[in-house]
Amino acid sequence: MWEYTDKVMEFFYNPRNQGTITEKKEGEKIVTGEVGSIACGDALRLHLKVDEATQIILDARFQTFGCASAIASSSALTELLKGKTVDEALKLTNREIAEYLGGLPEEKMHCSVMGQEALEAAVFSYKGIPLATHEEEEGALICKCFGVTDTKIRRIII
Amino acid sequence: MRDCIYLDNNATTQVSEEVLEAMLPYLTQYYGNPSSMHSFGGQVGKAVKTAREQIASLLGAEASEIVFTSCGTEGDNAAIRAALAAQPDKRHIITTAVEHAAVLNLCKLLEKQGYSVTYLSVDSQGLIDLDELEAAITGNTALVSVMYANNETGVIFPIERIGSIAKERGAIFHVDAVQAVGKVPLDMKTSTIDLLTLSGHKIHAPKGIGALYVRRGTIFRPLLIGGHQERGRRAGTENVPGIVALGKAAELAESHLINVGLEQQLRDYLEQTILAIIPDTAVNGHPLQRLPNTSNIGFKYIEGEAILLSLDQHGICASSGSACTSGSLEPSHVLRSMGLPYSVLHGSIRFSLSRYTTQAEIDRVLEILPTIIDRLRALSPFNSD
Amino acid sequence: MRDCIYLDNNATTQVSEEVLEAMLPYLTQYYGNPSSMHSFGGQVGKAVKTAREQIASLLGAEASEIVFTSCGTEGDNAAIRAALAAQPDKRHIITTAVEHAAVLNLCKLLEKQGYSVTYLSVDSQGLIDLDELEAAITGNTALVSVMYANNETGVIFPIERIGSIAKERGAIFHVDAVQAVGKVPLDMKTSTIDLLTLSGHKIHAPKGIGALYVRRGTIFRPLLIGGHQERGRRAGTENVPGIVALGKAAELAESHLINVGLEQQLRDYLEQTILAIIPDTAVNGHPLQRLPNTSNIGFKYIEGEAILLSLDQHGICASSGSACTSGSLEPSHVLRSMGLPYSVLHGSIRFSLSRYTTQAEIDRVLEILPTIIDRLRALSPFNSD
Ligand SMILES: Cc1ncc(COP(=O)(O)O)c(C=O)c1O
Ligand SMILES: Cc1ncc(COP(=O)(O)O)c(C=O)c1O
Ligand code: FES
Ligand code: FES
Repeated sequence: MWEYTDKVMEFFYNPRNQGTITEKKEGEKIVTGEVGSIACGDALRLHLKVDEATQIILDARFQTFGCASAIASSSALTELLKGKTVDEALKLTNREIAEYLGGLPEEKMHCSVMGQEALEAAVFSYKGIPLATHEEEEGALICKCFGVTDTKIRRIII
Repeated sequence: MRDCIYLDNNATTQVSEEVLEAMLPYLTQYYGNPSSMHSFGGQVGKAVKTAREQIASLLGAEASEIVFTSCGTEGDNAAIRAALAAQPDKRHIITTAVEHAAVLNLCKLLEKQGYSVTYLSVDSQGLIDLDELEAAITGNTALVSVMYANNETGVIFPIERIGSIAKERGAIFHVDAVQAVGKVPLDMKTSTIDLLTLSGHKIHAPKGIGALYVRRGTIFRPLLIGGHQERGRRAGTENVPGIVALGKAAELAESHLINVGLEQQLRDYLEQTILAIIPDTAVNGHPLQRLPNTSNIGFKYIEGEAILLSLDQHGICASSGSACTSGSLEPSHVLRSMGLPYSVLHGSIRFSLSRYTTQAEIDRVLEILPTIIDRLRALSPFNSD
Repeated sequence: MRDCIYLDNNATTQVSEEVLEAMLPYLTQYYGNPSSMHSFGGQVGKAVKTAREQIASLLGAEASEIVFTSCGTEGDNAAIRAALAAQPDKRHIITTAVEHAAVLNLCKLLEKQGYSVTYLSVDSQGLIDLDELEAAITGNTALVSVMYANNETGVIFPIERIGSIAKERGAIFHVDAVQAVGKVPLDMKTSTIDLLTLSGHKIHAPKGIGALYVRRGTIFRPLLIGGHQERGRRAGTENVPGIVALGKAAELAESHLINVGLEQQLRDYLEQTILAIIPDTAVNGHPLQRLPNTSNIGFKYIEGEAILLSLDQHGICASSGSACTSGSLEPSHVLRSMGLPYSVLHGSIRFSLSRYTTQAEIDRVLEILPTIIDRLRALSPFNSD
């Protein structure tokens, strides 16, 4: 059995910011970033509401199909994002997500990577930048779940 | 530890009170070595003999055909290695794609060592096709190793028909009956089985003891080499308390066989109610050709670990896949072999009952489960609406 | 069963009360599978972790270097097979002529399978000659497997000097320490040992559990193939009660080490008195380089089994040779290797004490033994007078 921290379990049992964002005011933009698929057993859809004037993330919500740490990581990510500008958000690493939760088991670090990837997708979509597909990454696919390559994992975790 | 509703009996079972009582004297005053040359050890030897007879009785075998092992995995490994060692010229093995890791991973290793292995496929209900077996078996087939019942789905294979085909072609027939023993009646006297594995902790004996049935006349080479214990078929000082416990557990299992119908009624009630009150659910595995205590249910659009931890929060123990692969992140090889859609593959949970499971416990599960599934589905991006 | 004076602790030991107490909860309420995905199993996993640390502490090792097994024989078999599998090109093994059957019989089998094996000889005191080892070892030597202390005589081999020679030539060094653990201090941190076997039932844990020390960095191939338990080094559901018991036994053994001197005093008292009051007796094995609890004494002109049964009649348990060969009629291979005369070979008895042996028990043995020996000698045609 995995050794999850109490905070992981708390965020799994009582996740913050689940769901979608539908309401927005003038000058606000709603974007979505998505990674994973039902085939691989993990998927995350991240919704952001951004104030176009200040670039500040006003609201962040998630929908996750995945294990307990994937759900907790997604929820933690949304907490971390609120109040940041999109550029500040881009600097967020999966390690910070894991740390926010008091750590994740080594084998479950990739669950937090998924959060970082969804964030990247959402921000790129906000900026209108096309997202490089995972298949173009160098290195062998080690986690078929959401297209993380080993070079990418090394970059992300270390 | 708080009390728990334990529906993970295919992973391991509680030691029954009678079993503990039977073994305790051998953990205290009767600690002699049964191989010793004094009456203190000799008395212990008699207890081992009784246990051997109790197990033989459950299997419809003779006491001399029972070899004690330390677990099901050792039994499977010993049986397969012995069958191959007995026929060094034959280099082909037939097994199925849904065996337990103790058989499957050994077969994969043997492939690297020059054996060719046929893994019989299963259909969407978890059943094999006997024609595929007929087509695969040759005079070069040393061993057919097939599980009696699957640990994840409970699906039961047509053992005697498989055995007849194996025997016709002169192959040794090994059956991993770890999940079947105590749940279905077995009779080695009228069976085609040459070697049969069982494990104590699946039938209310403690962990650390198992047995292998070796049909009289089968050439047998021991896996563990050393002293002359078990008539040269398994070296190492006998686990006397474990052996006595296994004997008692076998006796209890035998007398419980007539009540297995009650366990099945409870299983059916759990299963039918879940299917009725929770949408997008389905049973994995053949609905009838199945162990009476096992229910493997797919909950679409959500992930198994999340369900398990939520159940755990309410003191309910169940599992996804087998315990020894639950550390891995891969979906179950059994469900994958059945070709189940991904939406089901990742969200399947095994409930496995025992004779100690009560109606009240099942009712409590049925009360809690819908809320859990609802909550997780609400989190899921694949939720249909 | 009547009470017995148990001087057969090298065969097996009583489970100490603290050990039984520690394991009982895992035979009752904590029955979960440590690999399971629920907290019920998870709590059990923590107990396994603690036990691993307790054993590591006794050996001066790291917890990750401990692999649980079902007995000493499994440990020996697993270690030897793993060492050979790690170096498939090397085909030579060095061991001694006085190893336990778990090593000796496996080596004999390996000889049939194309390995060449050197069995180092021992002198009349049971000691090996390091020059013989130096002469035998080559770059083709995969494994040096030597017991720490002999189970029949208690003779201790110069393990670190043997290990240095093994390491110099790049051989893996395995030590069967089944009899040494708990009786002599061990420290893997400063040792040359790569693989070390221990068995629970020799240190007041129950039968059915053992452990193997695997030095970090040693390539290891499991003997039992299957699930991912023990980090892939030993498949099979963990024997949790046994593991917890072994952990506790290791803890107790560690704290007992400073009192081993008392056990030795009692042994010396027994031995010296026998030599003083019974004529034609001698100690087998080096008088000093020996386990503190073991005394192997030759009684000339009479036969061991007759002595044992007479002792048994008075409720005294001892043994001749090792328990697992006592079913055979051959005189001990250990004493034969030492070149003892036939008159001694057949009439040798091993007394092996434990920390639970009392002065009163030894006194009682000393009271009874002379009469027994006298009576049997009076029956013997070889009696000198
Ligand atoms: C030196 C030695 N090695 C190995 C063993 C085998 O241990 P087990 O009986 O636990 O298999 C024994 C005891 O029987 C022994 O004394
Ligand atoms: C079908 C089957 N075979 C073998 C085993 C292995 O038994 P054990 O865990 O006792 O080694 C198990 C259980 O884990 C099983 O379910
Ligand atoms: S997201 Fe957690 S295991 Fe895949
Ligand atoms: S006379 Fe009985 S064993 Fe030899």
